Amino acid sequence: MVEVTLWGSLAAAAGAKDKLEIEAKDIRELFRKLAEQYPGLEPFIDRGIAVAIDGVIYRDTWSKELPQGAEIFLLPRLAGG
Amino acid sequence: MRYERPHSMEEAVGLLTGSTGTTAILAGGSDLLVRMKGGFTEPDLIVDIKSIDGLCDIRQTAEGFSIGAAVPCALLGENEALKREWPGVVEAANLIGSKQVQGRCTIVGNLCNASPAADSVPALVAAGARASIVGPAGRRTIAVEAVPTAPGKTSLAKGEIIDAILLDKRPARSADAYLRFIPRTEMDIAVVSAGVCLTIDASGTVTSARVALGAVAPTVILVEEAARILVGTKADAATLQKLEEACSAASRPIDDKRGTVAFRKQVAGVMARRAATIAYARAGDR
Amino acid sequence: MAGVAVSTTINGDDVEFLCQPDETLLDVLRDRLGLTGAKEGCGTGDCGACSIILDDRLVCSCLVLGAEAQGRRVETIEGMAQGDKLHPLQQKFLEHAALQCGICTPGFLIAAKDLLAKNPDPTEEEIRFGLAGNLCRCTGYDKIVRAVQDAASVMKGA
Amino acid sequence: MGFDPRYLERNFTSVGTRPIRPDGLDKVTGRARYGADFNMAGQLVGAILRSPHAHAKIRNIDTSKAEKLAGVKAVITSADLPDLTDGNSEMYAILDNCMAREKALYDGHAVAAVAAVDARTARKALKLIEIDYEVLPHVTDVDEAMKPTAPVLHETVFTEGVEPKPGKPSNVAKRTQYGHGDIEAGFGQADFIVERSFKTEQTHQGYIEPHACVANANSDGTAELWVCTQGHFVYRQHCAELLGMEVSKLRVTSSEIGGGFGGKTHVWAEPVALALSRKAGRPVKLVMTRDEVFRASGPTSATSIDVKIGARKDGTITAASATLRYSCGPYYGMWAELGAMTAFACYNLENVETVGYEVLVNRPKVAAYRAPSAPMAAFAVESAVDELAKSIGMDPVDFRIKNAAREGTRSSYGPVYGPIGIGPTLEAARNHPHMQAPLGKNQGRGMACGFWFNFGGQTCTDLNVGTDGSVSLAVGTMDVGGSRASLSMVAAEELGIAYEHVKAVVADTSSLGYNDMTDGSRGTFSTSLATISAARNAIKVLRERAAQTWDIPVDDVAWEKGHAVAKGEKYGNLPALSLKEIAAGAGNTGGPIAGHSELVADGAGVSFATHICDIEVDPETGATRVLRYTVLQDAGKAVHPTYVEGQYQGGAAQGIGWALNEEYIYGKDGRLQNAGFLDYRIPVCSDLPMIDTQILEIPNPNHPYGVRGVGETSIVPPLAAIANAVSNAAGVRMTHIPMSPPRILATIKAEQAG
Repeated sequence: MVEVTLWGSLAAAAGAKDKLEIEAKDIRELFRKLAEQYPGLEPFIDRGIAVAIDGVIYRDTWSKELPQGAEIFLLPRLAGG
Repeated sequence: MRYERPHSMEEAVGLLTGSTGTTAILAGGSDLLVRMKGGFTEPDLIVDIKSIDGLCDIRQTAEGFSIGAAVPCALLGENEALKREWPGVVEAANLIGSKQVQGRCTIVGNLCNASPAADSVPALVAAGARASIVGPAGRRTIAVEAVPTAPGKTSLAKGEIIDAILLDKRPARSADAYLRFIPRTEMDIAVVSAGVCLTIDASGTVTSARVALGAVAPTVILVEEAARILVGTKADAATLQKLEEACSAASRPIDDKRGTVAFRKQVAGVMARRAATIAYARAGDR
Repeated sequence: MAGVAVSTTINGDDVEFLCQPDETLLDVLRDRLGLTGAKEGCGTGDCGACSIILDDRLVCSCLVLGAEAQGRRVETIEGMAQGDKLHPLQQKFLEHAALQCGICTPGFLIAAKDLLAKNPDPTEEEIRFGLAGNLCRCTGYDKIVRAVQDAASVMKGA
Repeated sequence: MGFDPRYLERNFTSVGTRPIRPDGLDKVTGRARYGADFNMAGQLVGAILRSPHAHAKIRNIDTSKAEKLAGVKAVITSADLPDLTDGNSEMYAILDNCMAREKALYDGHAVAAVAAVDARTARKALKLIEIDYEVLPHVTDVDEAMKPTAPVLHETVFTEGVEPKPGKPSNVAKRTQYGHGDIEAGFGQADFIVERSFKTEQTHQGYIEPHACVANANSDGTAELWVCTQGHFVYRQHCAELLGMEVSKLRVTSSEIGGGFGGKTHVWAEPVALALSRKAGRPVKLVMTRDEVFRASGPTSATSIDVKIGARKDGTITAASATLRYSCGPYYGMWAELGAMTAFACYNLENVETVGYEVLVNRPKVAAYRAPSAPMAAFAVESAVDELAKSIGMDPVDFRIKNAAREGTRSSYGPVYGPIGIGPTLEAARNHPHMQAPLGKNQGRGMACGFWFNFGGQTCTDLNVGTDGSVSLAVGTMDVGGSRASLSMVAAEELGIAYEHVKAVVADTSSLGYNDMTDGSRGTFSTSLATISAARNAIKVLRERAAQTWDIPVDDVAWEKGHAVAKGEKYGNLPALSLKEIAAGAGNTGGPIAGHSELVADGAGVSFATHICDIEVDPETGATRVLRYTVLQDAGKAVHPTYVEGQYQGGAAQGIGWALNEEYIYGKDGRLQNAGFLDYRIPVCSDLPMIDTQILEIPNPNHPYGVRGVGETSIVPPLAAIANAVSNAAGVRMTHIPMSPPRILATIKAEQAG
């Protein structure tokens, strides 16, 4: 079980919850279960979500493991110049 | 489209007179080619005047200077005699565009492009310069301020070509200066500009003056009120303050992408005051 | 529209070409003669990327007609190195990393060469104003100015 | 690959040196080939017809006269680029931007295109295309566009992110919110509060090279594209999707790129060139004019931002909030959201809230511009921070140091920071001689901080060892500013050979696996990770070959300083085998030697910078002069310090231009008035002083050498640093960027008038 923190707009889409408890071992599983449990998040996942694990932002590594006790924060997938 | 390179003024005038379509005179091309590139003009005939004898020369005569219509502005800055006599005119001409543009652009082109913001024109107007014109009816000479009549328009008739700009020989203790305001340090068109030419007597009192402003009206304006304020003074602070106010008051600018009415009015006065200060100091040194 | 036949000298070689009367020298160099070192950044004389030297004068080749090259001498970036020996400016631009994307580099090199030919010992301010007709969006000009300063000192010593 | 602390002890041999770049010679001799420098036999010239209206319904397009003109080989409209985007709104926006469908949405929007035998014929053909427009009311200003009375661009846009869902369409595409804590409680604890509104005008990336490509589409479904781009794999993806092609049948070769800064991260005219080529059956070259570049590519957002910050007397910020409105052009973007995320990222805040609004206007589609959206937010926040420090009576650097984020701080955008560099750059600024230098009359000093995320992404690299032991490195991230040098250095470092023996090239899309584009400051970060990995894979092969040569177990072979070395006493007599020797024998030990790497380079470290500048203001004209400028930024580890400095200086210069003079100016008719370098005033050489740099190296824990991205952060602080300097020089607070002379003079006059 990991605790996931959502950014403001995502929290609104999850029914005004900014923290969720999810049983997930990696980012892939996290996204799958989020979509199952919170259908409102699906468009956000389609558009792209990045996961910050202890402050390090992962945009694409869906195989990244979610360590117990780590701070896991969801962010929109960003663009750069 | 036709490109012609005549070798005499007669030939050039003949080409222009004989053409039925749109014609363009090519000297430096720094305005013409930009207009062609932008699709604003598509001349049927381009007459390149650079091969005409004498048009690429600066001549010093007993009456003063004659600057050929095809002389690139860079050459003005390299002519020590001209720089000494007419520093304001030369500094204005040398502010047009970049070094690259300097190698091509001409003061006659700058004048005939008839932009109210042309750099060399206020300096030429202040200097009392004249344009020598050759056309089908022969030669005539007019004051430079009579050439542009409105933005993009001149008083030249079909077939007429300016072959030279004439600057008189200077009296003693006489000098000119030109300043413009641009947002960057280079490469901009003047937001406002001022040319001042004045003569002082042995005591330092101004005996005659001409003050011209650019980019504050459809054409460059000669501010006679400003000249009257200067004459009879030693260009002291109070006089310069009055000059500044007169120039601001005389300005009738517009709001556009380069500046606002309020900005132009105010800075026109500042530029005129500063140019007058420089011209006065220069006159004293001569 | 009738073509104009032009005989000229480019980087010391005699060259003949046929161009349209409204065709710029830049287009002739790039499209007819394969000399693509001069770049078109604006086509209006505002960026300097197409700088060449025409009869010892620095000009924007986008503001010169191809027809005007008749009987004149044209120098482009392609003629700057002597064989495999780089001009000191070229060498110093490399050493100082005075280029990032490099699109403005040919224009800067030509403009700097003209500057040093007329003023072999320029101050920083003279370099900056001398090169003000060439836009660079990558470097902030710092390393370009340093490269020109360094090249000037090398060339004076030579 | 995490940071390897042994590198702190180790003496790098290549990394940290300053060699000449591998592509340098071609660039100083004019031989380097950019987008417009390539030609194909039989190529046609493409040209695009663009809308003269800011907002107009396209009732009909008649191309018949143009088609009949001699020399015209193809004329296309949106009908030739049908919508294949299958509900993907991002791709639809790119498609509609390439060629307008029902409506022209801005001055310069493409509406038709031709391919002809030469440029003159193409231009003539454009004039023969007849378009029946129904001109609609338009809106170009971000605040105006938000008003309920504003003309609505799309009847289908209802503001996302608000509850309840709005019943009426509007130009506000989305609302987003970030932050934590309780700002009302926080402001309640404040002794001082600064509250101000700011505006910034739209700017363009201003790359000197206009967009250019040569497209050749064949009737068998294959195609080639030569193009200047920041990401040729991304361009391939876009073009294939929009044209219904198989990705692998489209080969995209990236030319040298003459600047991008975010503006060459998605397609503009390339699908049009391919569609023209497909229709004409001949190659088509399409090069934008400068006017087209300004009217129809780039720019960044115009913004309107409100900031409120409160602090206690002791200088502790108790609460901070901001509302950020960013223009997106006619299509939805995440520009305000990026502003909302980055606005307060430099600070350690208990109570913070930012709200962003994405606003649609009749201006060109906004593209990323170097740390997109961060500079405007930083301008507003850092101006208010300076003002707040002043009202408390604290030195602005000390005030920032007191409130700076550090390891363990919860960032304003959510996650908790690891080791970061904001504190050290501020300390370095405080100790920098620039801070103590005397100032003259009408001169002022300003400073400001900035933050950017930095990205990694998908990356693929091939490292091939030649038979002579030289190494070629094929990378897939475009080199925008010297990365071929830095990546060659990294390969040399890992292999233990000299930099001169490595040659890096950017491979085309048929020669290497997919790579994300060079954006988000990722080029050297991501591709160095892949290069290190590829080199280590090659070293594994090299060790195996040496083991084979010696007939000993591979585990007994180590790789040291470019040589295979047999470990242990028992191999005492075996002389080390150099890479060159192993390469020479490769044919008999198993064939070519190579190392490959495919990875997702996540874990780019966030980046911070502090800038200091001195400005002189002429109080009579509002003219400004930049007297001195210093950039202090964390690079993690500078691979090629000269090019790191170059990134710092270049970003600062772009920021200075933005702060002082650059802006899109629209007329009442909704048309862009300054679509050229004459009146869109980017800094020229004589506008700037030398730009001093100080590189800090706080290792990124997610890179073996500690490398962080360095490309973008340097554009974030300048707007605010200069605004603060102008404020200190002229005694007026500037709230509108650019601080052009008329704006400064008007502000001074208003202040004098009281």
